[in-house]
Amino acid sequence: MIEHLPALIPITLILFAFIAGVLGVMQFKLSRNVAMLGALAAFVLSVTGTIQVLQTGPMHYSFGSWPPPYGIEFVLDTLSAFMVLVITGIGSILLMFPTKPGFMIDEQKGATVYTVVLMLMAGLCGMVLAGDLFNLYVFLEISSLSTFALISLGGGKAAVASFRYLIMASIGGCFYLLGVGFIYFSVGSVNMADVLQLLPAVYDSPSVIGGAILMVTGLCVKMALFPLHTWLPDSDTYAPPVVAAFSAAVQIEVSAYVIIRLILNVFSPEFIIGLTPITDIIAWISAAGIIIASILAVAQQNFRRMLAYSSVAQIAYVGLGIGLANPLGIVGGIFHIMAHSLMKGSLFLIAGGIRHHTGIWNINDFQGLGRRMPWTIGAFTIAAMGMIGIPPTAGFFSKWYLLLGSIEGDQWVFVAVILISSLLNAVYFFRIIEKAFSPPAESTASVNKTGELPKRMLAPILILAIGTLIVGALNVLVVNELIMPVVEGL
Amino acid sequence: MSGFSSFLPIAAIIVSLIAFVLIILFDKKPNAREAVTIIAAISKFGIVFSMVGYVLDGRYPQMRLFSLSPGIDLALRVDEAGIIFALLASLLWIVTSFYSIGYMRGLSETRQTRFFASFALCLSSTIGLAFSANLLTFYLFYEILTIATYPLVTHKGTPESIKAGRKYLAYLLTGGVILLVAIVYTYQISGTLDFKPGGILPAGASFAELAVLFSLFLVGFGFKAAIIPLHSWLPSAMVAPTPVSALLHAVAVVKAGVFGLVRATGFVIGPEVLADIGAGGVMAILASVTIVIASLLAFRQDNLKLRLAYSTVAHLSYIVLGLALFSDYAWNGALLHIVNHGVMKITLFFCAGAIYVKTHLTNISDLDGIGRKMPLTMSAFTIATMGLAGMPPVAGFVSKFLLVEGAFADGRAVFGVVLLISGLLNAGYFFPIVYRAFFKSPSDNTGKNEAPALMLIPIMVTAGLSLLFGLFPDGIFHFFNLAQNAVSQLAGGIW
Amino acid sequence: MIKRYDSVIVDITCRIMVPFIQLFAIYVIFHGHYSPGGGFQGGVLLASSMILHRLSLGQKESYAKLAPRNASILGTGGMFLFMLTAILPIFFGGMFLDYSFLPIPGLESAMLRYYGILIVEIWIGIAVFGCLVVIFDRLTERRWG
Amino acid sequence: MRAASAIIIAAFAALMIYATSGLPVPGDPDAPGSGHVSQYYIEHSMEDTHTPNIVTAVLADYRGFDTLGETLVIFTASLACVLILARRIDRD
Amino acid sequence: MGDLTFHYSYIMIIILLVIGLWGMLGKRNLIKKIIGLNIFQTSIFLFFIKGALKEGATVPVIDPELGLEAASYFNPLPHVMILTAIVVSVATTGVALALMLTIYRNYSSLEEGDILERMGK
Repeated sequence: MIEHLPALIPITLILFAFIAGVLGVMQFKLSRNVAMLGALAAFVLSVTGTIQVLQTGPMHYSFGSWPPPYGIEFVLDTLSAFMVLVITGIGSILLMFPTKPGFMIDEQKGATVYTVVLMLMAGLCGMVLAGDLFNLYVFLEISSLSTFALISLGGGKAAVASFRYLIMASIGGCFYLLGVGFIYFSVGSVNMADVLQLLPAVYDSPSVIGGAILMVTGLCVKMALFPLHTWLPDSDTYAPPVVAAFSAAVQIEVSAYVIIRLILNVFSPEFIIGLTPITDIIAWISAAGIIIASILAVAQQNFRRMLAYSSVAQIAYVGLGIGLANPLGIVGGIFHIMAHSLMKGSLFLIAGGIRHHTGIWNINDFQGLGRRMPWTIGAFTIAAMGMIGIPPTAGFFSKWYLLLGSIEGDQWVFVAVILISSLLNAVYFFRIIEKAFSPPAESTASVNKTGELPKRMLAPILILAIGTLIVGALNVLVVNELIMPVVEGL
Repeated sequence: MSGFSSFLPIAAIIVSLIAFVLIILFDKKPNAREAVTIIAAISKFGIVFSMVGYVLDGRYPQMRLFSLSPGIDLALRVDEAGIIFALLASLLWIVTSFYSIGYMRGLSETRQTRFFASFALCLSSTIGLAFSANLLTFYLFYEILTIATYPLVTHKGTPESIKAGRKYLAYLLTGGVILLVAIVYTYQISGTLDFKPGGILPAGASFAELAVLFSLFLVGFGFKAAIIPLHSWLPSAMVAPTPVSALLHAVAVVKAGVFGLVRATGFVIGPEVLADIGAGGVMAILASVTIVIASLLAFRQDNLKLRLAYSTVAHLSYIVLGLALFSDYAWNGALLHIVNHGVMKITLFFCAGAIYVKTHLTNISDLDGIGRKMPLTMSAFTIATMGLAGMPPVAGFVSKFLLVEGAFADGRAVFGVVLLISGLLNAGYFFPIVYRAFFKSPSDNTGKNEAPALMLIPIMVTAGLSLLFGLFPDGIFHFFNLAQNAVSQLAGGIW
Repeated sequence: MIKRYDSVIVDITCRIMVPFIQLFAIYVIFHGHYSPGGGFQGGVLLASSMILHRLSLGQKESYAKLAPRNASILGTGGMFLFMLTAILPIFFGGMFLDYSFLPIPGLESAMLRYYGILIVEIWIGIAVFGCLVVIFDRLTERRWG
Repeated sequence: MRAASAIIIAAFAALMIYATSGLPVPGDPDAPGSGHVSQYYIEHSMEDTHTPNIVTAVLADYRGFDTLGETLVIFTASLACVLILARRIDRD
Repeated sequence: MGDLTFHYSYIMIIILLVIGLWGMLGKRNLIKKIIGLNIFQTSIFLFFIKGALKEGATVPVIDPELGLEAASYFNPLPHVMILTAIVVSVATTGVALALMLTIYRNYSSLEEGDILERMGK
């Protein structure tokens, strides 16, 4: 049975999605628990898979027992194991959040909501595991479709945001598909490993270069890399908290991961770095994005929107790591995926919880919140420290690796960018901490009568916040065991 | 010079972390809270003090925990320089905690839990950075210290204090960020971050690299060490409650910056290299400028705490100057001045706090005849001021003598002169206060009115310590020996 | 609420057309092995027949033929059976989706695959049929809040 | 906004023209796309699956997992529609 | 002859792609955006189908007369991919229409300008 692990991770999610959907029609509470169970099961499977991979090396699973490149294969190596861990782990934590505030839908209506969530997770896992360019496209579409639905739960504005996202995401997907077409017609295969073998013969062909550019651009749209981020602020502001957390914390990162996967395992690094300007362009626009998005975040008054812009900035960190294209830089980028998903997940849940509990969404109304809900604001503080990059949070270490990477590449501009951006982060997060901990003002009477968040909301928030500290402490384990083996090749 | 693995260093850090947790748990029980603080302080000092013996025999307790980054562990190593700083901080934490209990009660402050908790956290990180064995560990505690002090600066919650807090963060986070670059760059050049007497940089490093590196370190630590023009956060941070100004802004935080410079110059870049690239001159000039300007600025302050703050700025630069001179006398003096300035300045702050609690006076011009009301307090004050002016038999004399000696011995007479002048300036801006206090007649003739014992005793203790270190520089705590050993290690035949 | 289209011609034509479309759809599904066609095409044809039915004869009558609820059951059921067919081989020693391990006695692997494809195409047809009808129903139902 | 999209589109068109210039001549039987994998399908699908229609064979068997995913896509789409339109209206 | 077909087919496809992209990005009306999306996707299908073409070959259904050599059948793989892609595009269109319906119910308009203005932006 162990050899089926790579396939079982998404399949488990899908099966549980069916059960959750059927139950959702009959009895909602049950469907929620089933969904949590499914996510947890997938997480357990991913842990097992990770251990297996660490012991016996990468696992290849060819569906229908057709050997690649004729059949489709799943590849579970350390990197994809890492991503699957992040997806299922964060997913199962986020699912703990109560339904009504979490998805902004009342129970008799939202019978299928958990099915769609599990589908989303399955799609993301599929994207991560796919060893076949076209198969990846299919799973990408599954995840996007479920995201459109989930975002639109946030209400009218959310629907508009979701529609915009749909247009942008479809453009991204189509670009990717076109790219796949070019690659296929140039080498005659869509299996990643096979393409890696066949490509060197046609490296200089325009259609290969153009295909690579198309694929990466398409994924950059999905990843909301500046300046293609335009869909993200709206959708993250109006989407239900859990969905916003999931899309900001996991989904855009998965697209980033796919880009890394393309660079490492499809087009070899020497092609992407040597024959195309892709990485340099990514690095520079990410640098610009980090600064501009941070400045925009400083300008925001709406807490959620501020977080959204900070997501744009943070994903640009990952982009910068990719663009640096040296092992340390990519390690920084990949590690930042995990760090950011923990921090941003917790932050969005906090935003949702506070909004639902006290009706506060404007930063100015946070006055004195620290006295009322110490645990929430405490978690917020930890996550904010992570965002700023104060040791020993996970955020610091991704910054650390990125700095090492940029100095190794003699890119002092990027060093400056990273540092300035962490100062900007400090500006817009301490602005809130300052307000929250200063004595409550009379104007915010609504705050004064509200207490701490209910435990079911607090639990996932705290788990994620503590997680940033733990991951920070264990970063060497993650880096050495899971990330290094993959990026050493550069 | 051998190290042996031991749990003492980590224990010294953990103690106050446990205190931190307990204090938060005892939110509603003030007495339990304060008891925890006291116990933690005393046990922490005990642990640190128990290590002095080893260090004197040149056996360094050390501890390696998990690794922070491939090749870099979270490692602790107690050497002379480290234990001098740790000993000072933990010793003064005891008195400060008594004092702050008195102070807080005297003013019936709110949000004491937050206060004591952050205080404990600050102490943990101070000890941590004193004991850290490599730059990354150092940086970790350094940043935690920065953040943990923020709630203390903004404790009052008034717009003014929030403004001060912003300034504080703006300055220190910037410093931290620059420092981070310096660390990464060091790692890039030398491939290691472990402190080693005499420096860790490879021979091959080019002048440009070294110059960049040095200036990064200087600026990065300069913010915390309040070198002019990076000093202005310190005066504005004086809005914090007096115990905070006393322990953190006279001992822990600012000294952390200076201590960082000790590490950077002595244990990372190395005196030899610095001498080669002529960095000493730059540091020394900056320091002397700071000394003079800060002393002059101190004259203009009417607010007592502000005047103390500026004198702190000046005295921190004494230490920087000492480091810059690269002679073993000067280094010895610098390390000693870390201690001596600590005890003397904390005495002054305690006195300022006591006066404030009793009379709510903050301005020097209102202090006429305060000495008659609070003779003990003011006499302690007098002793401390004498020390800062560098008069025997108070502690300040010893370190200052060594510094001047170093300057002259090194043939850099000009800096010696600067030190002497600044001594006069110190006298100039401190003695008027003493004069007012004792020889002007008070506006109102209330009788004796000393501060409560909880505040008075700490004042007496610290004043006593200043005298003790003046008369027996190597008394009980062996600061002098430790400093000498540290220097002799660094010297390693250089000087 | 789609009203019945009030015209005898439309009425009669659609009543006649629908069964033939469905017949053709089933042919497309089953003949997918030998001619262009297969589950998707057939499923889409089935769905289009149903949609034509709804457009012309109105929801009232058409829902009596195939209630939205049943459509969703069809979709989910087809999908679920497809999943089962795909998972089944795992328990008989094959890989996921490896039809040659389907538990049908007395056939060598190529023939097993042949039938496996057929079975899967049928499930796909049902699933696509159901899903498309569900989408159509959702889009056309009048629920203003 | 419009200007921006015009620029994007121009860039896209330029990229496409550049990229297509590298493609093999359409209809060329020896194009890389026609060799390798597709050749294998054409030559082996009969004996592997007894299915003359190669497209069906590839769709449902060789690349059956794509087909599963594709059915999941449309299934997800129906769920999505249900979810989107189930929501009550609030003019927030 | 090769070059000629090259220009015709691909240029046509590129023109279609550009039209679709313009529909998605440049048009203000949601339905037009969806139509643009469909045009874009369909032209991608054309691109793939075009690539599957072989001179003098026939549909990829094994025909005993022709035997089994690759040259005599069109390339089946692009067709397979496109079948999948078609379904994806259908699904996307369905979801897009559903979203559009919700938007219309909320803001009773399909013009982006009006919607944004009614959103209070």
